[in-house]
Amino acid sequence: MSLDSDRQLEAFRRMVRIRLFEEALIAHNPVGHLSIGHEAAIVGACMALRDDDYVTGTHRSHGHPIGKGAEIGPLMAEIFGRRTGICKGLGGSMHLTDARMGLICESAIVGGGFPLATGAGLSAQVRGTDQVSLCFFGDGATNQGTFGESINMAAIWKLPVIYFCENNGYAVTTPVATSHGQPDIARRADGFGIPGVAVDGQDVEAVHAVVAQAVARARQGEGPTLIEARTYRFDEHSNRLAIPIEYRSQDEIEYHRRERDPVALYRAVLCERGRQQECEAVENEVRETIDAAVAFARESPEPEWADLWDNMYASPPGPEHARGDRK
Amino acid sequence: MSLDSDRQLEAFRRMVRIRLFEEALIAHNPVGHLSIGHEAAIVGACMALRDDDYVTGTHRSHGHPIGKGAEIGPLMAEIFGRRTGICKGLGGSMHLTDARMGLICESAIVGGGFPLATGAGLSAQVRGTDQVSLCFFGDGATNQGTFGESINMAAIWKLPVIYFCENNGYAVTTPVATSHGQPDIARRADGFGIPGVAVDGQDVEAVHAVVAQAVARARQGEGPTLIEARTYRFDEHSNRLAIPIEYRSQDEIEYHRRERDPVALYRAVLCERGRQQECEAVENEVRETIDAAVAFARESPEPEWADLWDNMYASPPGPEHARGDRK
Amino acid sequence: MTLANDTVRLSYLQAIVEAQREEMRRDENVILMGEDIAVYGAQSLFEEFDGTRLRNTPISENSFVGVGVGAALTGLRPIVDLTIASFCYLASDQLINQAAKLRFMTGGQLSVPLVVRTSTFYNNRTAAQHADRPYPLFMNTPGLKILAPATASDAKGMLKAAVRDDDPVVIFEDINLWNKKEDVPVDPDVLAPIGKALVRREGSDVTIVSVAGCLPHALKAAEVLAERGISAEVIDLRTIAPLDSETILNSVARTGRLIVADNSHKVGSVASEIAAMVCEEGFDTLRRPVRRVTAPQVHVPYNGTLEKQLFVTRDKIVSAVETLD
Amino acid sequence: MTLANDTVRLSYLQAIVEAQREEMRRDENVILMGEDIAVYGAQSLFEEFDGTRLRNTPISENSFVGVGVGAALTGLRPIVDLTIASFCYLASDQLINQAAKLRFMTGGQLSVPLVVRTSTFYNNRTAAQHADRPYPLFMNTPGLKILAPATASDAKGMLKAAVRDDDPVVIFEDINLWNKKEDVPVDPDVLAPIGKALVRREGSDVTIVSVAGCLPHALKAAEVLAERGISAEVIDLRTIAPLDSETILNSVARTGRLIVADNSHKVGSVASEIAAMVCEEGFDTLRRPVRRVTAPQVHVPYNGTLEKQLFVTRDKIVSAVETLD
Ligand SMILES: Cc1ncc(C[n+]2csc(CCOP(=O)(O)OP(=O)(O)O)c2C)c(N)n1
Ligand SMILES: Cc1ncc(C[n+]2csc(CCOP(=O)(O)OP(=O)(O)O)c2C)c(N)n1
Ligand SMILES: [Mg+2]
Ligand SMILES: [Mg+2]
Repeated sequence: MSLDSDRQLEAFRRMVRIRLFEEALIAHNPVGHLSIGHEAAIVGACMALRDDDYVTGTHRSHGHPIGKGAEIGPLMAEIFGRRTGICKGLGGSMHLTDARMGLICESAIVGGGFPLATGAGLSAQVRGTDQVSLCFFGDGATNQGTFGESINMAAIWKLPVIYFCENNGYAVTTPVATSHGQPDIARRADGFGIPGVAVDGQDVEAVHAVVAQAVARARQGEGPTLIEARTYRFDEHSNRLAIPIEYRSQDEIEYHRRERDPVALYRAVLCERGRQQECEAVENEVRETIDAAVAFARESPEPEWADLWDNMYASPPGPEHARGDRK
Repeated sequence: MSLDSDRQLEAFRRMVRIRLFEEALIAHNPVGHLSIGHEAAIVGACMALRDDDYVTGTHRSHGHPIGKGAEIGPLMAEIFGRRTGICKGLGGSMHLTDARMGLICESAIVGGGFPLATGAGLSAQVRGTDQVSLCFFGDGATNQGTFGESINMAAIWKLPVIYFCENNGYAVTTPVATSHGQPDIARRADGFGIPGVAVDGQDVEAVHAVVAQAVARARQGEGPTLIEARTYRFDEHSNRLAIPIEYRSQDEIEYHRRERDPVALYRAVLCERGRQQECEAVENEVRETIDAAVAFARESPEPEWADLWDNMYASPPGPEHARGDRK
Repeated sequence: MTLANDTVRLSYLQAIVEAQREEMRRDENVILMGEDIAVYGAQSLFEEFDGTRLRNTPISENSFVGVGVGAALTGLRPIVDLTIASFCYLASDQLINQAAKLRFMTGGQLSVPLVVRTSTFYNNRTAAQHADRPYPLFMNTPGLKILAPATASDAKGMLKAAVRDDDPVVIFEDINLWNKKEDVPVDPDVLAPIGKALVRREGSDVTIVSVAGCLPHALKAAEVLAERGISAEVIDLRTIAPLDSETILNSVARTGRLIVADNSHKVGSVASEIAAMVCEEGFDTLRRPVRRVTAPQVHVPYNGTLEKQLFVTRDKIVSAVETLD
Repeated sequence: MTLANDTVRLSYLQAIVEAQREEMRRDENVILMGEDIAVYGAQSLFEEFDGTRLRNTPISENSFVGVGVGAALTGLRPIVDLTIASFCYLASDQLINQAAKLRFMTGGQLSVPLVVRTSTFYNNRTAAQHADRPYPLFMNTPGLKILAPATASDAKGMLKAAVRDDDPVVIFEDINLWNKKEDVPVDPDVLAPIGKALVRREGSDVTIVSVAGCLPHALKAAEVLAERGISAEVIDLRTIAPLDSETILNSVARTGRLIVADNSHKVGSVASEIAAMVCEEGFDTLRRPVRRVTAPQVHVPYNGTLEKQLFVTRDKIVSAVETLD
């Protein structure tokens, strides 16, 4: 189940896309929770999925659709709040949900995605497809009640769900060590009778391997797996938030940037495999893609007043909806 | 930490009180969720507590105050809906809360007691007392998000809380086996880094021993323990509910009534220790207590319209409260 | 062979079970989930459908409602039975932050064809933690359709309409109506429309808007009033959101008087919303103060004698009308 | 030495921090808990108090609010910071089924001296899952006192009053006011009363009731109206529950016109409740329709240009008043 040569390059491409997408955001639109540092975890997980598999994500939402292979322009336009954005400018930075790629929700409510991903797994099971559903969540989210509730339901019904933790060690300013009765998140799986696996989240191929195994298990009807990818957030919790305290050391941050950069690590692996030129080509190509996306976003119009009303309901709205403030 | 001779008899007394209290209810007032079958679990746990320790309970609320040593009359009157009831007839069968005995809530919202018991533990810790807090809950309640959320908080803060599961195998009609990813509830403790212990819930001394150990741990600042007492509910989920399906066999019920009756089992133990006469005296005494309680309840008045308003707020209510419908 | 107008005598609860059966037959993407669903009427469905489409859930309200949302986003049309309305607070995050918002937040990429059933469990001696009538809680949130059928036919027809609707719908059933029998249409394609109130009795002197289970009391009140020479129009609200303002405003335009009967607590009730709406949009037609006949701002006590006194009755409606003269 | 009338210039958020500091000094049973509380203003408290009384909680809203309830039942007076109001749905079970009901359900044996702080986080480009103004949700429940201070002095004085109150209080702070500076009383025993609205500007032609953060807009609207010869009375509601009906009714009795400015969604809003109350109890004094100036019944979009258009502004209030002629 390891990545073949083409897919190795595709993994690298997606990682570079996440990195450059967010660097462009830092430069152009200082909004949002960045996934820089999480690229290997996200892409490793997504590379183990099919296009028609489901994904739910979090407030730190940019990486997931990129990792799943979504088109970049509409994602960028969304963060710029434009009508051409993937969510028409209504969802924004915390909610980059591209349904065409199987993303069904990026929940800014921490822990909100657990039930949704579980429901998508139930849906696949009831409809008799072999789709799986992968739930991205942070270490902090594991303390939300929905974590245990949902995993338990997936366990009893043997739903095809992969619960995938991007454990970056912190929830805003709160370390795992002071917010978790014990810090090994994968160890919580046993209480629900499902496998729990920890993996180096900075190693894209390692992540891919454990997720691929969980996906195979899920497709065969053997039920859910909990995976904890140990990763690190290189930037502040959100690049809009003022954090008045030092909750992690500069040394720690520097160490990770220097020694544990997932994009650099994978580039080194590929170069060792003699693929430096291919990597460079990918980097150039992604740079162009991102530049084009920024230009597209900038030139796009903002959504209109009527869009607010037109996106509320699928079925014809009642009279109250049509009247009054809609104008 | 084992029960001395006096306290053995007191344990038996409380068990008989629960049994006869509820038999009186069956005869006189067919309301409520009965604890018949759970007597050893409840009393064993409560005998390990001091009067000033806190307890939270559940919809199956009758046993807890009796186990904690509360006066019987006001409990009976409450179930009869009388103004002399412990909650003035406002709380009722699912909410027999006697604050004088440290009971702070019997939550009919399944799982609602986890945070409350945890908060009482926090309170003891902040105020620097050595009180502990014991949380009664059912097997079904462990699937409520508050279970993991609360235990985790108690674990990180080393709160003096004992999470005590009355595992009777069923939540209404739902067996543990089909509602829990794995059926050993005590095994969930490890995910939060706290001890988890299973115990024969029909053996009052065994229950007392494990709870006493957890209480000692808690008082010494070593944090919470999860205890799973394996018990059995002898009657229907609630003696008002029509259950249209057979979710457990008559054989199973008969087996427990015959072989696993906690009151009979403990009586046999005490008789073996040569205390038959004392047991009989206790039984007679309790019978009188219960009869007196029923008479007291019957003769008591119902609460009045003004009671509804007078029990809403502790601080002087605002104008809205005083006006209008209060009359 | 059944004819278009055939009816069968069913209780309100039986009508709900039939609605579920018919919709599950019609569309294999309809599933039913909830705690101990057999206890809440679904036991006969187990004879026809298996555990794939009938799911007894663990006691995990927020998550199993959210599982319903996730399933609805991905091709199913789940009916989630939240059994007792006082448990809805546990699930309100998934209802409000997810079900109600996801279509909007994805710019219309996704829909949430979810039905959440729940029952207002009052007048039943179960005390304050079981007896809420919390529909006002969800009224403030745009994105949810909220239904409160008051007859067996509507219980069936509205539940069926809800299952076929592409948006999240919350239905509040009233356990005080569970056993009320009625002739209910047999035709599995008879739906009761979402968003339409119904004039159950015509009248010219006063409009009584009845919310959810108040209907029998409102109709009885209208009879008493008729004997006293007052002609009351009774409107069965049926849908709490979106509110059918037109039907109410048209009636008040004729009667000039408005009573709203609603078993929720008075402050922030559906009655309040209707009063406000009429006071804003129909003020010039209003000749007397609006009267809200509701539960007062205290919790539901266990004691049954007191509990009964909290809720809407025929006589309370009659008295309220009589203050309008 | 500080004198009784001394003031200090503080922002709304600083005033909240000071209130917490003073109450924590005054009573050792006051504790503060919440997620990342340093980020929400409490960082300076860490210099004075330790981890015993300042608790950074895990992300477990329902439970840490419930932990606050349990602590309140047993001798503490916890302040629970629920940071952003859109997260309150997660905790609504503990707030509604436990905090609001426990005193009643125990027949008055126990009290719940709990304060829950939360902030309405709108006009901030955080989209629909962060931007709710959900105070109406808790208004329907008896048992909770609900505050919405609109000035720094009230933010301080009401939070302090809440801490000293023996019942559960939920305070909605408005992040759009966080940076507004004002002269705030220094005396640690100056409280702002719970349950009293305040006439912030007197007037005779129209009553504008302002809910929470609408106050600056209402006051500016009154200025514009004054220039146009319309004398507006501005009432700062301050307490959402219990509602100070008297102050509102007295004002409307003089002006005969009522506008309610409320940033929650229109349907089931606080504005609706006030309109209904006046239409019921002050109908005869009302000369024109009540107008609710609120957010419309759509979710909050991410796009900032559109988001701004949803909320109450000076001009919307002025226009609403002008329709009343
Ligand atoms: C229910 C809820 N509570 C609190 C927040 C505020 N908040 C946003 S992100 C965050 C931390 C999440 O930590 P983690 O799950 O580890 O994800 P990370 O940000 O580290 O990727 C918090 C507390 C929220 N968005 N939702
Ligand atoms: C939040 C909530 N959901 C559902 C119910 C309905 N209910 C009452 S008791 C019960 C089963 C509880 O099972 P368990 O925790 O095992 O306790 P037991 O009744 O077996 O003592 C259920 C589902 C409830 N009261 N509260
Ligand atoms: Mg994290
Ligand atoms: Mg049980």
